[in-house]
Amino acid sequence: MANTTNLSTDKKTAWGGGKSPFSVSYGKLMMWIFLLSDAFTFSSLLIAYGFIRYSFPSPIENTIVKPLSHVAENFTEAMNKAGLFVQDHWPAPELVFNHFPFIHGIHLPLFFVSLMTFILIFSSVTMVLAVEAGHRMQKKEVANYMLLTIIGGAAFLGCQAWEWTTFIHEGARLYGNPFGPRSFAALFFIVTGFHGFHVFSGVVLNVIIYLNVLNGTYEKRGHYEMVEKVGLYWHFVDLVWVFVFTFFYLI
Amino acid sequence: MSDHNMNNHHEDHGHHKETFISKYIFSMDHKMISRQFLITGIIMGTLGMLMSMIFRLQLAYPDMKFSFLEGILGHWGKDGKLDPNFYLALITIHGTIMVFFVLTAGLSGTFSNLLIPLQVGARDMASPFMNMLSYWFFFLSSAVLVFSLFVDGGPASAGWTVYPPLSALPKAIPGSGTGMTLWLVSMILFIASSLLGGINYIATILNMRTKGMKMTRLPLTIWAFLVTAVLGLLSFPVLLGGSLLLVFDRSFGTSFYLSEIVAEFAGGIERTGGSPILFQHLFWFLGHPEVYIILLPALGITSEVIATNSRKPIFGYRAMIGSILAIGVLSFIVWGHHMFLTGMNPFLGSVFMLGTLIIAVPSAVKTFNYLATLWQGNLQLTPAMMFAIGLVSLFISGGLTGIYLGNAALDINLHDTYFVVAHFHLVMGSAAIFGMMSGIYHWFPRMFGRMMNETAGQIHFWLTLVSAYCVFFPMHFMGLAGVPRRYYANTAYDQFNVFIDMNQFITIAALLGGLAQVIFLVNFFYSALKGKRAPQNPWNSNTLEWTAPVEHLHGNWPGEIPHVYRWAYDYSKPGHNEDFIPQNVPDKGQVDPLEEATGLPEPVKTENSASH
Amino acid sequence: MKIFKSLTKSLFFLSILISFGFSTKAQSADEGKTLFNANCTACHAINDKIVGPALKDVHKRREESWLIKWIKNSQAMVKSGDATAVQLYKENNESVMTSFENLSDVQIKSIIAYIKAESEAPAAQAATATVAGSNTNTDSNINDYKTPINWLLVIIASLLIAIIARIFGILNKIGEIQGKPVINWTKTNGMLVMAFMVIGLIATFWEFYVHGKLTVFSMGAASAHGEEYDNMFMITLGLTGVVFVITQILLFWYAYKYKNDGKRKAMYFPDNHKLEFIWTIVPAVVLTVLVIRGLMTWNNIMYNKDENAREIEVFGYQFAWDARLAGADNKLGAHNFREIGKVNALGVDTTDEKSKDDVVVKELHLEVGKPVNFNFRAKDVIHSAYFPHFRAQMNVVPGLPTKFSFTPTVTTADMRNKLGKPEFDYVLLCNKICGSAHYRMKMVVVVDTKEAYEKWLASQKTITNQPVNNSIASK
Amino acid sequence: MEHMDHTEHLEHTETPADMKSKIWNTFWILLGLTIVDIALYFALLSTHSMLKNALFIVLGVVKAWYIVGIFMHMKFERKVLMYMIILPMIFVVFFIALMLIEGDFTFHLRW
Repeated sequence: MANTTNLSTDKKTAWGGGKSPFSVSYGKLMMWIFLLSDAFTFSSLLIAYGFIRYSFPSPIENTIVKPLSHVAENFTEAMNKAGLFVQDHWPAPELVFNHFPFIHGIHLPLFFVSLMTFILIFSSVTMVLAVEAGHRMQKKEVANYMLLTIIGGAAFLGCQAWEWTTFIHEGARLYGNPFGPRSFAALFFIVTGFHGFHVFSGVVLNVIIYLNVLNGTYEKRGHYEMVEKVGLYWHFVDLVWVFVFTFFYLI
Repeated sequence: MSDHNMNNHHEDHGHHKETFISKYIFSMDHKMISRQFLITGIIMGTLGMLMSMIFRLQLAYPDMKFSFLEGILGHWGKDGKLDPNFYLALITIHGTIMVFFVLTAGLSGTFSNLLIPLQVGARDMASPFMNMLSYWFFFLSSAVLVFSLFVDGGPASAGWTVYPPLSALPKAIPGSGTGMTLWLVSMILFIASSLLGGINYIATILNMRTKGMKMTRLPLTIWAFLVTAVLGLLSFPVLLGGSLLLVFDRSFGTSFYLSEIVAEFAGGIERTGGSPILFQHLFWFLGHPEVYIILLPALGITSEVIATNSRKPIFGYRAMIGSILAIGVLSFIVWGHHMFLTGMNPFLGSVFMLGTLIIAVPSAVKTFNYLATLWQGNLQLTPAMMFAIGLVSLFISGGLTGIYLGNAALDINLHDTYFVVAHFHLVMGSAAIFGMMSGIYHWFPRMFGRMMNETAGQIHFWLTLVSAYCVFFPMHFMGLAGVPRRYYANTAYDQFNVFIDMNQFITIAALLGGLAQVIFLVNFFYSALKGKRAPQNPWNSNTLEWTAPVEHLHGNWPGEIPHVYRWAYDYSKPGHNEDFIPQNVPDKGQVDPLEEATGLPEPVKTENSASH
Repeated sequence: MKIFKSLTKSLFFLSILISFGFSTKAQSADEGKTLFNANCTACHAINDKIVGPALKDVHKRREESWLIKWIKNSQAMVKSGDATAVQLYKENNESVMTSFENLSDVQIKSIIAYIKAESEAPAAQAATATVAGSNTNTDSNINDYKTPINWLLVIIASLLIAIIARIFGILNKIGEIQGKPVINWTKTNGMLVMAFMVIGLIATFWEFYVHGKLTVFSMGAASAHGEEYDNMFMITLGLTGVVFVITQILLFWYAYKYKNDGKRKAMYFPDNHKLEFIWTIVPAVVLTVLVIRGLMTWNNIMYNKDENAREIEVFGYQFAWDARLAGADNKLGAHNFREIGKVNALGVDTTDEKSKDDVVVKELHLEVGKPVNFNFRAKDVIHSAYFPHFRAQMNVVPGLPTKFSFTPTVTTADMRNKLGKPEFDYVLLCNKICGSAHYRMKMVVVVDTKEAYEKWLASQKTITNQPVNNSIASK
Repeated sequence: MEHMDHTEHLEHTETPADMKSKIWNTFWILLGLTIVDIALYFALLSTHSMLKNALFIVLGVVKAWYIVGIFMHMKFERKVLMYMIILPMIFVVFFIALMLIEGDFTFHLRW
């Protein structure tokens, strides 16, 4: 155990080697670095989105449909007829994403996606609470918060599945799009799909960690750093969603 | 085999039996992984070089039939004539192999793995398991690429830059079918490999240095590997995103990169709305840093080799670090100089031109610092040193032509001509190969515990240098005459056909260079198995790797990891008898870094040696 | 050799003439020749396989109706499962032949007639073949080199490996016995580096002298902005040349001078801030100058739109160029990519008023001194329109209408006189990898005087097949 | 995963004592910002201006800062780590800026 003792004594001093210039363990550092590079992957997709979006004329201004107003069943067709969905104009997102489960006939723009955002932010909170409980070595608290996080993640995935289904049901495909330029649908599928894939892997990781917590693996190890690392990943997924939300739905 | 436990019971490695598989195949030891990278790289390099020989023959003798081609290439070489489609496939795969598989994985993979733990004083990488995965992803990726050579329609043939629509439309050329798909698969695996590697390298360098190894005491090799790893980490993901979109364009009917393509040509679905330029931006955002991912490790190796063999400290250590960092940062904002004429906004052309020409400053600083290191030195002209000097020469020759190509205005007539081919083969191809060779000759004793044959090495060097210049220097003039690259033959143009003599000269020089590599290969494998046993520190070098025992040892040092008291370049320091002072030797009266830090006398030494 | 070449050429033309004389379809074959040269030569020749197969006697091998169908859309035939078509596709390594749906049956028949005429000129053909010992496109000379080289390569390679391995063994042994290396490489390398430096520098200058003459820079630019371009080039060449010579000499000189002689100790010289400062600042200043000049040149070239410029559209596709001149109104008619190949090859909307007087040509003529705006458009993949003599280049991207403008300043005739090469032509070539016949994708560019240009334009047909009216052309 | 767990767990920066309340505060801030986002969206429904886009992006960045700073603990780490993660994002910003210019240029070429 010689080296471990060394490390503990080195901690407060300023020598060059033997310890991180960042005061983080290499495991956390690796997670940070990975997230940095993953941020670039997402950026590349969002950059592709920005480029293509900017090479199209802006959405046509919508003066017909107000939020919460009643709309017909075949809303897309109506918009097509009204000239709001045309091939060479980017569609206004509020006209595309205006559904809510179990509610028909009402124009609810972006309500559902706001709910999704809320779910994801909330699961981030439970995650960070789990991390915090980990610092205090409260096994039970950690486990409970982890479970909540997993439920939040699963709920988000479920929402996304519903949104995709609706979107596809309305005729959106990778190669075609009733709302306007075909790139719109393709980019939507790619970006949210890639994000969804990250959420999915996050949920899987969370489940593994949750089981380990229940098993007492980290209790035995003496620290809950693994929870922290997965937590970093989970918050990153949340972070990406903030930008996906901003770029895809708001702008 | 967990890394951190090794700190404590590295000497117990006799207890758990290493099987053949865990030692040589799924090894987690960084030294073994570095050998795996090197040997895979050498095999891929040989393949890439053989390909270049085949298309060089075609370029030099466009009217001749070589019956052996039919034997090698089958229907691609019917009647001994190289098929034009396969010519494109060859240049594509040659480029891919050389850029990614040899000079990225083979060079930086090998030496990062070998040197990072040894030179910073760590038992192994931060995560040996990820390190092993990194190699196996690389292996898989090479296997996929090699496999793609045998599919119907041939391997990818859209050039190594795989610009869509050529690469996005399976019908565009034969190579855009399965071959292209496999190319993309291979690339995605490669990116995974390089990310796994890169994360590991950075974490190891930052977190696992031995005591006293300040960042400002790191050898320049490590600095170069650090910046290289960061570059790879930030740029490869962008290619990943780009490739992903390309996969969708190819296989799922999207049109991210396609616009105004008629349905008949695009597999039944009309494609419109995307932009081919977008891919080029995403590609070159990787592609340009990639050039430095290739070059920086070579420059790092050169710094170390030149300092050691000049018996002089590297001149301007801090300036060298500064220029590595500057090159690293600048490399991210200049990618557009590959795209001046692609239909990009000319204003962006101006922005990119500015950034590009600025890169010449740190490059010039590096060159002058090398020259200053040689000045008044005591040069040991070993093969490694000769290759390092050769690198500097090639770096100058190839770097200067970069000033033409980085200038948007001049690029108008030089874009995609042989001038470009000459430029990048000198500055990034040959120079990086020279760096790799220099590294192999220098660290061979460390890798295999044996010495390489010097005479063979020197012959290898001279033949390689002469052939590199004979092959690539004349190409500038072809470029200035407007001969485009990637032409199967120049026979359709009278004004290009005058270069047929030059093309023959180049091909003969290339064959000579190829033969020189045979000398190297024989020397390498012969020495690895039967070479003379290497002494502990054959080049009287200062760095830590020469303090570790020659034998393969998982954990690198049998006892405690040496502590570091000085920078890596105390060569010929006045007041010392020896002309080198290893990093782990304290000056008279210099306290141990541990003591310096804690104010306690070192307690560990006795405990550590007693504990086993 | 030159004599042979010209002799070959004249014999070849003679043979064509003779065959025409005896052909009943001379007129048709004549039109076919034009069409053949315009559409087919990128990938096909009569006697040689280039990208596509040799076309000699193709009329005997296939039905005419099959050929017409094939030429119009070969992929459709492959898909429909036509056995011959599938086999042909496989045999040619699945290269897709360009579809020519815009060629009429009559036109295709005339091409076939031309091929027939060419194939049936046996005597002259044979003569060509025998004379053309050095010609590039014939079969007979090819086997001469074949066998020895193959075997030689294999033998040399295997011998070399064996010899090298042997030599290592022996040298190692000798070295061990003597206790010192057989060759003193420090000394040898010292001599070699100097030799390399001197020979290398001489070779560099020799290269400039000999091959410099072959570059486009030695002929001078043929466009208005070309002079500025060449100036920029020469400034860069001068600067980099000086740096090149100095640094290479220093490098090799140091390698020679400071090689280990066993007596000296190296100088401990870790840094010198003044020196480092100097060689950071000097390159920075020099590069600033280059950047500023470069930016000026770049902006002058890229933003030189001229109101009176002639509008020309260059349309690239695998593997040829078409050019569309705007006609009298100097406005290009609308086009739609969905129409490509249906009415005309370029997808031009013929109902558009502006396109009524547009002219599509396979050989581009420009008027000297008259600025030209090139509008580039591609059908399938990225091409690059490269005019080396005009210092002009721009990628031709599908779905992205790119532009480049320049003013030609030297007529073809003048350039021929200047170079003393009567067969010289300006070319537009493809400079971006686009497929198997990429290396043959070219268009001849002719720079005419005003009169000659107008005469040429008047002889062209508009896209709606009306001959260009003289009064329009002269405007 | 196992290999990653042998960390020198002693090396981490201190967490503030009132972390729990900080977390909940952050949650309310994020929620508020999201609501502001949506409210703004409807307030500016039929306008398309750079200003509106900039507003949303600024709001997004603020949200991101709270997530990274509090949830991901960045605020309490050493400054060096912060710079290491944030400075490279400059390249992304540069890339985005150039690509928007480029997209706009493409737009002008086509339309």
